[in-house]
Amino acid sequence: MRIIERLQIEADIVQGDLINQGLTLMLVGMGTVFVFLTLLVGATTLMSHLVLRFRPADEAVDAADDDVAAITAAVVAHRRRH
Amino acid sequence: MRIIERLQIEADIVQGDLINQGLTLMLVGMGTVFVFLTLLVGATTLMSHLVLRFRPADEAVDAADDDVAAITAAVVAHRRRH
Amino acid sequence: MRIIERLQIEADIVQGDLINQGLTLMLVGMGTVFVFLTLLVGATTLMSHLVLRFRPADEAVDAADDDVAAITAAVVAHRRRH
Amino acid sequence: MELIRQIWFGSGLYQITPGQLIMLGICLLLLYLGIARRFEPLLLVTIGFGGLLSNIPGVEIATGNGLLHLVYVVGIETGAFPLIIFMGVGALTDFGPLLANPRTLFLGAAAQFGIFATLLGALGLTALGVMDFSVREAAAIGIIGGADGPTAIYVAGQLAPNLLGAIAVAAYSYMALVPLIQPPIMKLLTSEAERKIQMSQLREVSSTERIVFPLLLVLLVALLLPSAAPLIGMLAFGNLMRECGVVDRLSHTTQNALINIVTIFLGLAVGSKLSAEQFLVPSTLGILLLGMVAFAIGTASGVLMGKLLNRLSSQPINPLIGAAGVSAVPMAARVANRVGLDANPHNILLMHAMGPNVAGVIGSAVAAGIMIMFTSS
Amino acid sequence: MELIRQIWFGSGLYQITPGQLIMLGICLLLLYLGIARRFEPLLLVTIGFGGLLSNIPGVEIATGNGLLHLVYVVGIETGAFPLIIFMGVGALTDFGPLLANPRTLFLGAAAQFGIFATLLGALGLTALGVMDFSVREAAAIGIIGGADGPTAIYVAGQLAPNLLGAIAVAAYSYMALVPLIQPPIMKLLTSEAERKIQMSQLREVSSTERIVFPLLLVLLVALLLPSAAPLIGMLAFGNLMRECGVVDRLSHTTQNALINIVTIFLGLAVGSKLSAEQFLVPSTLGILLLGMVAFAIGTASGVLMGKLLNRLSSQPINPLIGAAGVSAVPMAARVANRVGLDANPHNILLMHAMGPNVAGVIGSAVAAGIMIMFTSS
Amino acid sequence: MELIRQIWFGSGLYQITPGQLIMLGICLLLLYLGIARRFEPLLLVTIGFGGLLSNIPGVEIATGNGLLHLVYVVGIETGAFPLIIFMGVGALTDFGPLLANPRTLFLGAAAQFGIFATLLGALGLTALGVMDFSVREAAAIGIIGGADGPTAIYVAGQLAPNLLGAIAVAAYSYMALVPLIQPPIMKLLTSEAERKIQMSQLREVSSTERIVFPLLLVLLVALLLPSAAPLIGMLAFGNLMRECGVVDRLSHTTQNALINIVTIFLGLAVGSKLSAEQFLVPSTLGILLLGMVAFAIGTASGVLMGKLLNRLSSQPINPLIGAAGVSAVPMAARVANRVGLDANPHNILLMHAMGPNVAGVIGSAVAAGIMIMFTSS
Ligand code: NA
Ligand code: NA
Ligand code: NA
Repeated sequence: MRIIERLQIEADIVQGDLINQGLTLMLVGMGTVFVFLTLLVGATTLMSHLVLRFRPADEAVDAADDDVAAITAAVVAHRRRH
Repeated sequence: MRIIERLQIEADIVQGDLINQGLTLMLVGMGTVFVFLTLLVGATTLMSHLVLRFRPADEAVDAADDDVAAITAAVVAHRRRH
Repeated sequence: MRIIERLQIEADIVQGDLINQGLTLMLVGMGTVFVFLTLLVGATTLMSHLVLRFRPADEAVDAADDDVAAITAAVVAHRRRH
Repeated sequence: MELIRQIWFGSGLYQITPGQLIMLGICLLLLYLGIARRFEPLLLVTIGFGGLLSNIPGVEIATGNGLLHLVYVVGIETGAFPLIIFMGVGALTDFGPLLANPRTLFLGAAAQFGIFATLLGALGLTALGVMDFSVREAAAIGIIGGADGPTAIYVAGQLAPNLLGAIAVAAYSYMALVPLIQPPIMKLLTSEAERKIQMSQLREVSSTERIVFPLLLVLLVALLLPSAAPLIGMLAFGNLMRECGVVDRLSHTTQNALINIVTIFLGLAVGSKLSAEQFLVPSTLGILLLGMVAFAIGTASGVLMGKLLNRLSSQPINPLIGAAGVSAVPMAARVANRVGLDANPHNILLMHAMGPNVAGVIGSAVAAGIMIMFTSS
Repeated sequence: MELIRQIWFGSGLYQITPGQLIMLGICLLLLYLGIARRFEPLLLVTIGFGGLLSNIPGVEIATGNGLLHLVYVVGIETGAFPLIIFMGVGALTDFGPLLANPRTLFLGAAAQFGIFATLLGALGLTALGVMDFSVREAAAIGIIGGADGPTAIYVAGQLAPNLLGAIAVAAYSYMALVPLIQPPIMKLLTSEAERKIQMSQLREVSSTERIVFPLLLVLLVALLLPSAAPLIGMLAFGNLMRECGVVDRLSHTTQNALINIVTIFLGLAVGSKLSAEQFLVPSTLGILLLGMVAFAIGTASGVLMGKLLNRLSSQPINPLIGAAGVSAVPMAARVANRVGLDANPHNILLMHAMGPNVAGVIGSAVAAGIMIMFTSS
Repeated sequence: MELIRQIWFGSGLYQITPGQLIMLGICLLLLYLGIARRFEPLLLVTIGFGGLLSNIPGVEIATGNGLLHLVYVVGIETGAFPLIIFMGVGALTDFGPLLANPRTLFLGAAAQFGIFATLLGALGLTALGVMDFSVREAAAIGIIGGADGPTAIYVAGQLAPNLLGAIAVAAYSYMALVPLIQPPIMKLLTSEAERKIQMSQLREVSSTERIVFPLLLVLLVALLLPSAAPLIGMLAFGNLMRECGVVDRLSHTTQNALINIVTIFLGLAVGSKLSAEQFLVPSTLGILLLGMVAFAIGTASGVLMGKLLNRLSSQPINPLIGAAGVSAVPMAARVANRVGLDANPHNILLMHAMGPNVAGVIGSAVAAGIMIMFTSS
C-alpha cells in the first residue's frame, strides 16, 4: 500500500515537473522570440533610415527581374515537357 | 605415391566442383534473368494496356525536344549572366 | 658563466645553421625552378615546332567563347543521341 | 535445386513483412501526392522513393553499408545537409518584402507559438502516460510547428536523433498539406471584411539595405542567441552571396547545382528513416498528431497577431498574411494569397505575405536556438 | 651538394621503374584513343590521366593520403559513385522505345549470356590451372560482359575489390571498342536479307506509362530479386525524376552537374588502380582476355535471340538490334544502326536499337544481383 | 527566473571576448573590401563570413562538430579542396599566350624568388629571436610569395598546419591588395621608356599544341620533380579537359558548379581559422609582414627579369609584364596592363601579361614541390 502511494506521489511530482518545465519553456521561449524579433525590427528600421539618409542616390532595386528570369526558366522547363 | 595420388584426386574434385558451380550458376542465372525480364515484359504490357484504357486522353509525349530545351535553358542562363 | 657561454655558442651555431639552411634552400630552390622552367621552355618550343611542321593544317583555335562552345556541345550531344 | 530454394529464400516475396508492405504503400502514396497532386514534389518524391528503397527486404540500402545509410550518417547526423540547404534557402530568399515592412516580423514571431504549444502538448501526453517523450524529444517534436524542413531536421539531429525520421516526415508532409490545413483555420478566425482588406503597395528596397540586412541578422544572433547561429548564420551567408552582387557565380551555383544535389540526398536520407521497424511505432502516431496540432496553432496565432497588428497599425494589414508566418515558404504565402483572392478577386496579397513568410523562417530558427540552448545544457 | 643529390634521388628519372614507364605509355595510349579517336572520351580521358598520376614515382597520389586514393576509398569502396552514376544514367535514359516494344527486353536478357559464359570461362581457366580465380572473382569478371561500367565497378567492389581496377578498365575499354568488336560478329551471324529488315515505326508512349514504369521496375525487383535493388533502385529513381515532370530542377542537376562531377572523380579513382604493381599482373591479362570473350558472346547471343524473335513475332525484327542488348549505351545501338545502314541505306534502326540497349542495362543489373546473391552468401 | 539568467549567460553579450570583438571587426572589414571595393570578392566574402561565424562565442561552428570545422577537416587537412580548385584553375586557364611566347616562363620563374627570399627572412627573424619559425614553417610562409591561394593552402597543410589559417588569409589578402602593392614597385624599377614598350601581336596557337602542353607538363614533373606532381597534375588535368574538346561537359562543370561549390566551402573553412585565439597571435603579425615582403620581392624580381629579357631578346618585351609572374591570376596581369596604359594609352599588355601570369602558377607549384621535398624529408 504505502509503497504504491509513494510511487503515485513521485509520479505526480514528475508529471508536475514536466508540465511546469513545458510552461516555463513556452513563456521564456516565446518571450525570447518576441524580444529578439522586436530588436530585429528596430535594428532593421534604423538601418533602413540610415541607409536612405546617407545613400539616397543608391538606386532602388526590386527583385522583379529575378522573378522574370525564374518565370522564363519555368516556361522553358514547361516547354521542355510539352 | 599415395599422397600425390590423393592430392591429385582432391585437385580433380576441386576442379570438378568449380566447373559444376559455374554450370549451375549459368543455368540458374540465365533462368532467373529470363524469368525476371519475362515478368517485366508482362507487367509493362499490362500496365500500358491499363494506362491506355483508363487515361486515353493522356497526351503522348516523346522526349526528343528535351535537349532543345536544355540548349534554350543554356542560352537563357548565359543571357541571365550577362 | 661557462654554462651561459656554452649556451650562447650553441645558440650561435643554431642560428648559423638556420641561415645557412635558408641560403642553400634559396640557391638550390631557385636553381631548380629555373632548370625546370628552362627545360619546359625547351620542350614546349620543340613541341610547337614539331606540331606546326607535322600538323600545319591544324586550325588555330582561341578558347574565347566558352558558352557558345557549351551550347554547340549540347547540340552535338543532342544530335548524337538521335 | 538448392539454388532455386536460395533464390526463393532470397526473394522479397518470401522475406517481406506486413510492416514493409504497409510502408511500401505509404511511400507510393507520398509519391502520388508529390507527382499527381504536386504537394512539395521536391521532397515528397525524393523522400517517398528513399522510403521505397528502405523497405525492400533482405538488402542493405538504408542500413549497414547501404548508400542511403551512409548518406544519412555523413549528411544528416553531422547536420551538414540541413545547414547547406539553409544556405541555399538564403540564396533563394528575397528579404525585400520584409525590409519594406519590418513589422511583419511580429507575424513570424507569433506563428512560432505553435512550436511551444506543441512542446507543452508532448509533455502533457507524457504526463498523462499516453506517450513517453523526454523534454528534448518534446522540443524536437515542437519544431515541426516551425514548418521549416531543414530547421526541423537540424534540431532533431541535435536533440532527438531517434525521432528524426518521423519528425522530418511530419514536417515535410504538413508543409505539403498546408493548402488543406490552413484555409479552414484562416476563415474561422477572420471576418469576410478582414479577408477583403487591401494592403498598400510595398516601397522599393535599396541594394544597400539588402546587403546590410543579413550582416545585421547574424551579428544580432551572435550577440543575443549564439545557439541559433549555425542556422541563422548559413541563411544569412546564402542571402549575402545573393545580394552582394560580387559573387554571382557562387550565388548561382548555390541556388541551383548545390541545393539540388543536397536536396536529392537529403530526401533519400530522410526516406531511409521510413523503414517499417523505425516508422511504424506508436511515437510516430504521436508525432504526426502533435505536428498537425502545431501547424494549426501556429497558423491560428499568426492570424490572430495579424488581427492585432491590423488594429494597432496605421496602415491596413490583412490578417490572412499572418498565416504565412509559419513559413512553409512559399506555400503558406500562396495560400494566404489564394484565400485573399477568394474574398476579394482584386486583392493580391502574395508579396505582402512573403514578408511574414520569410520572417517565419527566421522565427523558427530563433526558436530552434532557444530549444537547443535550454534542453541540451 | 647534398641537396643536389637529394634532388636527384627524389627525381622520377632516378626512381621510375620499367613497369611505371610501361604504364605511362599505356595511359598515354588511353588518352590518345579517348581524344583523337573519341573512344568513350568521358572515361578514357579521366581514367587515362588518373593512371598517369598513379605511375609517378615517389609521391603519394594513388596511395596513402593521396587525393586519388582518398577518392577511391570514399567513392568506390563504398559503392557510392557507381550508384550515383546509375542514378544519372536513369535520369538520362529514355525508356520510351522499350515501353513501345517491351519484347526487346528479351534481347537485353539474351545478351547477358556473355556474363555467365565468362564466369564459366574464368572458372575453367582456374580448373586448368592457367589462372587462379575464386568463384566470386569469376563472377566479378563475368560482369564485364554486361558492358556497363557502373555495374561492373559496383559488383567488383562487392565481390572482388582486388580485381576492381583491371575489371573497370576492361569494361570501359571494351565499351569503347564496341564499334570494332561487334560488327564482324553481327555480320557473321546474320544474312544480308536479315540485316536489310526494316522495322515498323514505334508507337508514341504516354507520360503516365513513362512515370509508372520505373516504379513497376523497382517493385518487381523488391519482390523478386532484392540483391539487385541498389543498382535498379537508383536507376529507377533517376528515371522517375526525369519523367515525373515535377522535379525538373533535380533531374536537370542529376543529368549535368552531379553526374559530371562524379564521372570526373570516378575516372580518376579508377585510374588510381592502373599503378604498375597492381595492373601489370597475370590476372589482368586473364581479365582482359575474358572480358573480350564476354563481349563477343554477349553480342552473339543477343543477335541470335534477335533472329529467334524475328521468326516468332508477327512484326519484323531486325536481328542486328539484338547486339545492342549488351548495353554499352548508346554506342552499341549506334553500331547496330550503322551496320543496318551498310546493308540498307534507308534503314534507320537507331530508335529500335535503343530498346534492347536500355534493356541490356536492366538485364546486367539483374545478373549482377544474381551474382551477388549466389556468391556473397 | 533561472532560465532568464541562463539566457543571459548563454548570450554573446555575456560571453564575447575582446579578441572576438576585434576579429568580428576584421571580418566585417574583409567583407567591406570584398563587396564595396571588389577585392578578390569570391574569397574575401566567403572567408570573411566564415570568420564572422567562427568568432561567435559559445557555439560550435569552427570547432568540435561544427560545420566549418568538419569542412576544414574533410577538405583542407586532406588537401582535397586546394587540389580540386587547382583542377578548376586548369580548366579556366588559357595557356595560349604562354605557348605563343614560351620565354615568358622565365618571368614566372624569376618571380618565385620572393618565395625563397621570404623563407630566408623567416629564418632570419627566428635567428634574431624575434619570431620562432621552424624551417618547415618558414617554407610554408614563403609560399605566400607564390601569390597563389590553393598552392599556399596545400603547402601549409603539408608543412605547417598550425599556421594554415594565417598563411591562407595573408595569401588571399595580398592577392587582393596586388593593385596597391605592385604599381609603386613596378614604377620604381622601370623607366618611362620601358613602360611605353609595345609588344608584337602574339601568334595563334593550334589546338594540338594546347592539348599536348598539359601532358608535356605533367610528364616533365613526373620525371624531374614528383613532389610537385599533385598540384601540377591536377592543374594539367583540368587544362586537358578544357582543351581536348571531347569532354566539354566535364570541363564546363569543372569551370562552374564544381569550382564554385569548392570555393564556397574552402572560403568558409579558411574563415574557420580566423577565430581570435588562433589568429590574434604574434606569429600572425610575422606572417602578414613576411607575406607583404614576399609579394614585393616577387614583383621586383619579376620586373627585373623582364628588363633582362628585354635586353637579351630580339623582340621587345615590356618589363611590366614581369610583375605578372607572381601569378595572382588574373589580377596581376590586369595591373601590368593598367600600369602599361598609364604610360602609353595605346599599349594593351593584357594578353602578353597573361603568359607570365599563368607561368607564375606553374612556377610557384614547382617551388612548392621543392619546399615539400627538401623539408618534409
Ligand atoms: Na517557421
Ligand atoms: Na548489359
Ligand atoms: Na606564383
